[in-house]
Amino acid sequence: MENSVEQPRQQDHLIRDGDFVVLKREDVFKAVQVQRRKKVTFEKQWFFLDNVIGHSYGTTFEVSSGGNLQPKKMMEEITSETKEAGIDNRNIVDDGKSQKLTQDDIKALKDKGIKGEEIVQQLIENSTTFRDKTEFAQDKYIKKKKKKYEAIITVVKPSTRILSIMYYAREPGKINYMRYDTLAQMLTLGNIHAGNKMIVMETCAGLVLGAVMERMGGFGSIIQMYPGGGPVRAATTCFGFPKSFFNSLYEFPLGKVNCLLNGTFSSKALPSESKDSISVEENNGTLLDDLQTSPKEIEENIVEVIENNHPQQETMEVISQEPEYKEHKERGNKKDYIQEFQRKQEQQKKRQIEAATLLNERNADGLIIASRYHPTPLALSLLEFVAPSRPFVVYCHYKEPLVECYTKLRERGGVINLRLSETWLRNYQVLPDRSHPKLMMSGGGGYLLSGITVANDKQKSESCVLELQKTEEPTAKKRKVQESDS
Amino acid sequence: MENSVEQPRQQDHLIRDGDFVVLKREDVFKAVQVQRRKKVTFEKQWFFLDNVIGHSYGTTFEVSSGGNLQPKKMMEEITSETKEAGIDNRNIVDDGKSQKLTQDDIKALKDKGIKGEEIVQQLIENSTTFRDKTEFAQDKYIKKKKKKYEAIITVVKPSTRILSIMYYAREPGKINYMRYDTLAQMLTLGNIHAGNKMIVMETCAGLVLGAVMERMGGFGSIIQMYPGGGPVRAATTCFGFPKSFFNSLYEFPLGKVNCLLNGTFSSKALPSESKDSISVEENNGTLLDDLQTSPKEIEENIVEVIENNHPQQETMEVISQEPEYKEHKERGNKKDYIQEFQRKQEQQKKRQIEAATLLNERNADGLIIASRYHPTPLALSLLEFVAPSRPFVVYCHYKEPLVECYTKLRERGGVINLRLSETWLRNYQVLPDRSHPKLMMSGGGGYLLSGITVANDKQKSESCVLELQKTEEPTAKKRKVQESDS
Amino acid sequence: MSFVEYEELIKEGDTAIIFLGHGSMFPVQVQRGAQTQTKYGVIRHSAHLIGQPFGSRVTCSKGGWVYVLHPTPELWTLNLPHRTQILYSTDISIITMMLELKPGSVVCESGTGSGSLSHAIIRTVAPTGHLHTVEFHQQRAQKAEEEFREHRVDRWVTVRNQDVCKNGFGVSHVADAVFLDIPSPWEAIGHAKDALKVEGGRLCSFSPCIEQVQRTCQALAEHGFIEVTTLEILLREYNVRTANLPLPDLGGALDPLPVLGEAQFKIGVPLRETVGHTGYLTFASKSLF
Amino acid sequence: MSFVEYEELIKEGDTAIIFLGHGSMFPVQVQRGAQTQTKYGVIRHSAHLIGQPFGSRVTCSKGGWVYVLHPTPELWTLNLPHRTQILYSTDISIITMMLELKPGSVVCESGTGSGSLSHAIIRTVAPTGHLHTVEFHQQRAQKAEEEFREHRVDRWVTVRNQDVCKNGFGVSHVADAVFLDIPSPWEAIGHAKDALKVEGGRLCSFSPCIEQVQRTCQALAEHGFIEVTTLEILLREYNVRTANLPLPDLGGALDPLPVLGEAQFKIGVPLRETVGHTGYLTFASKSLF
Repeated sequence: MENSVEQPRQQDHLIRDGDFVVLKREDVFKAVQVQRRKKVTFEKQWFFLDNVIGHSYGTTFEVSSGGNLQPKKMMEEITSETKEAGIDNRNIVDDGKSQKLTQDDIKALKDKGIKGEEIVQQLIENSTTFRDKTEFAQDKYIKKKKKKYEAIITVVKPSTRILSIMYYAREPGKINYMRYDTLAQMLTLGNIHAGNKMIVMETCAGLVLGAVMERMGGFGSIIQMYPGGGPVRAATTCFGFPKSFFNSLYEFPLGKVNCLLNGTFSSKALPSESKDSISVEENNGTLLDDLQTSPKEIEENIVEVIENNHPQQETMEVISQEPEYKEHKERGNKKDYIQEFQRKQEQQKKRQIEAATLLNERNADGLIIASRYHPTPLALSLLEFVAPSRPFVVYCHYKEPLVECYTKLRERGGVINLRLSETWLRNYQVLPDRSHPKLMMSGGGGYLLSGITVANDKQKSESCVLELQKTEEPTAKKRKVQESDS
Repeated sequence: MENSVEQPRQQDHLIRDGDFVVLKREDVFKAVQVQRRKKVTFEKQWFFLDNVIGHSYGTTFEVSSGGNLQPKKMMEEITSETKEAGIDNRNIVDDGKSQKLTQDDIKALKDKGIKGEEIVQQLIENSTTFRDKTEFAQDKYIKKKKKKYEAIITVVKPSTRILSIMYYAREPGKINYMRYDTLAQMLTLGNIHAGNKMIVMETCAGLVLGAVMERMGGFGSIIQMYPGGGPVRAATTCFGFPKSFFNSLYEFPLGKVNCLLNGTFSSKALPSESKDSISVEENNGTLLDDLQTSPKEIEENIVEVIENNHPQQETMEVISQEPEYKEHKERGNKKDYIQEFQRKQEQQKKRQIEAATLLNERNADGLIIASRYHPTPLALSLLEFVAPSRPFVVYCHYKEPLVECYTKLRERGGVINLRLSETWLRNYQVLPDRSHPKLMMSGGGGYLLSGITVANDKQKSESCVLELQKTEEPTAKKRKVQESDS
Repeated sequence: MSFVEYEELIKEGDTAIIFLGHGSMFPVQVQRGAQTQTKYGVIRHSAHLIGQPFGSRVTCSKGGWVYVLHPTPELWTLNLPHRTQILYSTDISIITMMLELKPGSVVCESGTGSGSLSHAIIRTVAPTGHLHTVEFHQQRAQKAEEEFREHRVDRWVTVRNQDVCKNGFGVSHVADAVFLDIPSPWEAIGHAKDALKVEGGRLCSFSPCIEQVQRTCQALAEHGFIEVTTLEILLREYNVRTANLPLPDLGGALDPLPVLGEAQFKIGVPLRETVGHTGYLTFASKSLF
Repeated sequence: MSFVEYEELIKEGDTAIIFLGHGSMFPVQVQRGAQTQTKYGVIRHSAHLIGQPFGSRVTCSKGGWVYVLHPTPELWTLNLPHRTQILYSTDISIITMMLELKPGSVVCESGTGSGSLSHAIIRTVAPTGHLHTVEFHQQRAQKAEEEFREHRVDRWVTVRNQDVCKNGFGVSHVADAVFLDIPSPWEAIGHAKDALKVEGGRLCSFSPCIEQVQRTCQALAEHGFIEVTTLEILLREYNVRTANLPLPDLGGALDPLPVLGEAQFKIGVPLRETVGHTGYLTFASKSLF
C-alpha cells in the first residue's frame, strides 16, 4: 500500500519553480503558480514571484521597486509597540485636524523610499488623538493605514485549511457557500482516510475533491461524479498534488448513473454508440463554454489560471482541455482540434469504463455529496454504490432540501444514524484586558445530513422501514408527544 | 391618565397574606399564593407559608420541624469557603471509599438537629478526595449534597422575568416552548407600554398576556382573543396584579372574528340569538373540561391553584368559573349552577360587546400573537384591527409557518419592515480563573416575525404590493442572484 | 406624538421616521415650511406630513413614495445619530425584562451615550417612573437632553453630566434598577448599590470584554450582590427567499434526452454575516442583608 | 478490521459496534464462543458475528435485531469508556483541518486522555505518519496503549507516560503539528515549539476556560508563534419531525359549524437542549524566524 506513492522530499518546505502556492496579505489569500517573469496581481499590487524560489514556505516578502519581492523579517504586530490606549473616548473631539502630517509630507516620505511600515509608524506618532483613542479605535486606525501603505506578502503552502478559507471569504458562491468548518465536518464524518474507495459528487470548484484527495494522500481511489461535460477542478489544481495522486482519480458522468444502476451501461456498447459520442461532444461544448467564462472569473479573483508550462497536464485531463481550446482558437484550425479531441475522448472513455467497473462493485467506502443540485435524487441513487457500514455525508446550502432528503432516505431504508446538523463558528479576539468574540460572525455555513449505510435486504425492506422508524426515533420522547399535540 | 391606577404602596416590598409569590430553591421556581395553614409542596418538601408574612420579598427561609419556615441569613456560596481545587484529577482513583462518614453517622447528625448546611460541610470535610477533585467535580459534588440535605427557600415577587423563566424551565409545552428571551423580544418589538390599546392572541397559559399587562401597568386597554370557550389565564393570575389592572382587560372569541370583519357581528343581534348562546354554552363545556384537567396538571407542577379565599375573584371572571364548577359538582345541583352560569354569561356578553366595539375602531396600537395555531390566518385577520404605523409580533415554535406567514403578509400588503428572527442565548460561568460559557444551552426558543403596519389603500393595493416587493427586498443583492442561479 | 404615547396625526415639531424601503429610513423633525430631500424626490412638510396620519404613504416630487412612521424607541435605535457605540433592541429587550422594568420603575443609567437604551427605558417606565441618566461627556449629555425634549419625554428623565465612578448617580435609595455601560463598571458598583432602594433592586452591567466581566462579578460579590448571572444574546435573522434547486440529470433509462427540472421552495436563510458579539450582560440582585 | 482500514467481514478480535437504534449503541470485542447480552436478547459471536459482513442485521435471541457496524474513530468517540472528559467529533473535525493533518503527518498530543482524539489523528495520518501521545496519568496511558493494540493501530502511535509540562513530548523537531489538551497549556508551549519541525508547523490548544486561553496566547506570543487565532465551534442538531399546526376557527361567515383543520409539514427542529460549550480552540503557526 505504501510503495506506490511519492513521499514528501526533504526539501519539501522550500518553494520551487512551478509550485502551486498561496499568497497571503493580512487575512486575504490568493492561489497562484510560481513562474519566473510572470506578473502577478494581488490586492491591487503587481509583482514577480522570481525571488520567492528557494525560500521556505511561510517566508514574508515586501514588494519593492520594479515589482521585486524582498524577504522581510516577520514584524510583530505594530500594536504591541504602541499600546497606550485610552480607557474611553470622552476627550476626543473630531475636528479633522488630528493628523499633523500632510498629504505632501507623506508623499515626501514615500519618495524618499521610506517603507510602508515606517510611514504607518510616523502617522501614528503624528496623530494627536491616537493615544486617547480606545484600543478598538486604535486597532481600526492601524489596520486602515497598514492596508494603505504596507505591501507585505507571505507565501504559504496550499492546504485544505488555506484554500477552504480563501474560497469561503472571497468566492463563496463557487463553493455553494460551504464554510470551511462545514467542510472539516464532512471530512471527519465521512471517515476520509488513506486507502478508501470514495465517491465524490460536488460542484464546489473541485475544493471538496481536493480536500478528500489531501486526506487520502494518494492511497485508495476516488470516483468523481460530474454533471454536464466534465468535472470542474479549478480548486483541486491549487492544492499542487503530486502527479501520482491522479492515477487513482476517476470521473463518471452523472447522466449515466441510471444506466449503470439499470444494468444498461456496458463497456461493449460504448465505443460504437454514435449517439453517445455526439452527446459527449455536445456536453463538451458546454464544458468549454463553462471553462471560457468560469475560470476567467476565477482569474480575476483568487486563482491564477495556468496557461502554459503546465506540469500536471497529463494527470489533470479535464482542466487541460482549456489550454487546448485556446490553442485551437489561436490556430483557427478546427480539424486538428477535432482529431486531438477525439483522441482525448477515447482516453476519457477508457477511464469511464474503469470508473463504471469500480462503481459496479457497489462497495465504496463512503459517499460525499456537496452540490448545487437537489440532494435527494443524488443521495438515493449514489448510495446504491456504497458498501454496508460506511458513512455518507450530504451537504446543502439550505436546510429544507435535507429535511426532504432525510425523509426519503428513511423511506428507502438501509441507512441508520441519520443526523441533520450545522455548525456554529465564532472567532475570538484574545488580547490582554480586551478579550471578546469577534464583532462579526458568519450567519450560516450550510447544513449536513450524515448517516451510515447498512444491509438493506430487498425482501425485508418494508417491515425493515417500519421497524427502523420505530427504533430510530431520536430521543426527546416527551417533546415529540408535545409536538403532535400542538 | 395617571389617576385611574393604584400606585404601589410603601409597604409593597413586604409579603402579605393573600399575595401571589414565587418560591425559589436553587434555580427552581414555583408560583403560589400565600395562605395561612395551607400546606405547600415544593421540590418534594412540604411546609407552611405562615411565617413568611411580614417579611421582605427576597428573604430566605429554611424549612424546620413541623414544616415551619425560619428566616435565614443568606449564606454565601459554600464553595467560596472550600476553594482548594486540584488542578487536574490525575491522582484520583475511584474506590468508593472516599467518604469517611457512614450513613449511620449522617443519620446521627440529622437526629441531633444539625442543619443541612452543616451536614454538607461535614461531608466535604470527611471526603478524602474532595480537595483533589477539579473545581468542576467539586461544584458537582456540593450541588448534589446541598440538594439532598439543605432546604433553603427564597420568597420572591412574581414578575415576567421570574414567571417566564419558571415556565420555560418546567412546563415549556404550556407556553409553546417560548424561551424567556424570546418573550422579552416580543415586548420590546411590540413597543408595549402604558397607554397602548393592545390585541393579544396567545395560548401560552396567559403568560404573554401577563407580561403585556405588567408592561402596561394598568394604563390603556387589552383585548385578549381566545379560542374555544374562554381565555386561559393560569399564568396571568400568578403575577398578582391589582384588581384595577383587569378593568380594561377584555376578551373576544376568535370564532367571531370573521363576523366582526364582515360586519355581521352586531350588538343588537347578540342577546336574542339562541343559536349563538347554545354555541357559547357548548364552548364553555369545553372550557370547563380544560380547566378540569389543565390546572390540575399545573397544580402538580409549578403553580398552586387557589381554591378558596380568592381575592381576585371579581376581576378575573374567567378563571373564577373553576371554583364555581367545583362547587356545582359538590352540591350536585345542576339548576342552581345553570342560573349562576347564565348570569355570568350575560355579563360576559356585555364585555364581549365592549371588546367588539374596541376592535371595530380598527385602531389598535399593536398585535401580539403567540399560539399553538397556524400563525398565518391569525395574522391576516387580526391585523385588520390595527392602526397604521404600529408594530406587530408573531411568535411560532417553528420557523416554517412564519416563512409562509411572511409570504402571505407580503401578498396582503400594508406591512413593512418584516423581519424573521430568533435569538440565541448563552449563559456564562464567571469565576476566578475558570470562566466559560455554561456547558449546556437551549437549542432554540422559537421564532418571531415582526413588522410595522402602514396604510393599505385597497384601490392601489396591487401596484403597491409589486412596488413593495421591489423596494422591500432585503440587502444581500449579490447573494440573491447566486441563489436564483443555483 | 411623543416617544411614550401614540398619536394618530403628524403635527409640527414631531419626529417622524421616513421609511424608504429595503429597511432604509431616516428621522425628520417636522417643521412647517420645511422640505426633506430623498432619492424619490422632495417631501414638503406642510403639504405631505402635517395633519396626515402616521403610517401614510407620501408620494414625493419625483413620483416615488415613502411611508411616514410614528417614532418608537426601536425605530429610533435604528436611526439615531451615533455619538458612541450603541445598544440595539436585542440586548435592550433582555435588559428591560431582566431588570423587571415596568411603568413606575425608577432607573439609574450610565452612560447615556447616544440615548438608545435611554429612550427604551423611558418608554417602559412612563408615565409614573423616572430615569436618572449620567453621562461624563458634556457634549453628549447636552445633546441627549435636547433629544429628550424634542421627543417630549423630558419630564421622565434627568440627565447628569458627571463621572459615575467618582460621583455616582446623584440620587440615593430611589432606584428599582441600575444599568451600567461604562469602561470600568467595577468602579461604580458601590454607587449602584447606593442608588438602589433599601429593600433591594436589580442591576445590569454591559461589557464587551470578558476581563471587564470578571472584575465586575468580583466587585458585585464584594458588595454583597446575589443571583449574579452573566449571559449573552445574539440575534439570528433570516431572509425569506424562493430557492431553486435544479434536479440533477441522472440519465433517464428510456428517454435519450436528459430529464431536467428544478425544485422550488420558500426558505428562511440565515444572513451570511451577522453580529457575532455586542457584549456580555451581567445581572445581579441587591441583597437584603 | 482496523481503525485505519475498512474490511468486509467481521473476524475474531475485531472491535464491532452494536447499533440498537435511537442512536443507542455499544462496542464489543469479537471473541469466538463469547456472548453479548442486549435488550433484544443474546448475540452469539461465533454464530452471529464472525464471518458476517459489517453492516449486517443480526437477529438476537428474543427476535429483536441490531446492526453490527465497522468501527470508525467517530463511532469510537461515541462509545469509548470515559476516563476523562473527551473531545467530540465537532471539535475534532476543525482541529484536524486547522492542523492540516493528512497521511504522513507527524503529530504530538498531550494528554491522551480517553483516546478520542488520538484515534481520529491516527486514522488521518496513517499509513505513513505517526502520533506521539503523552499522558501523565499512568493507568490511562496503559489503557490507551492496550486500546491501540486492540484496534490494530499501535504501529502508528507511541504512548509516553510523563508530564508534558516538565518533560515535553520525548521527541524533538519531528512534528508537523502539536495538540495540547492540558490544564496549563502555557507551560508546555516551549516543549511544543521544540517538538515541531525546524521549518515550522501548526499548534492547537484546547481549553474550557477563557483564562487558560489568555495565558496560552501570551505564551504563544512570547515563544514567537504567529497567526494566533482562537475560535469556538458548536454543533447545532435538528430533529426531523412532522409538525401539525391546527388552523384557528375564526368563524365561517356562512357556515355555523367551525371550520377546523390543521396544517401538516416536515420540519427540522433544533434540539431543546444542546451542548453550549466544550472549549476554546487556539491555533498558531511556528514562526520561521
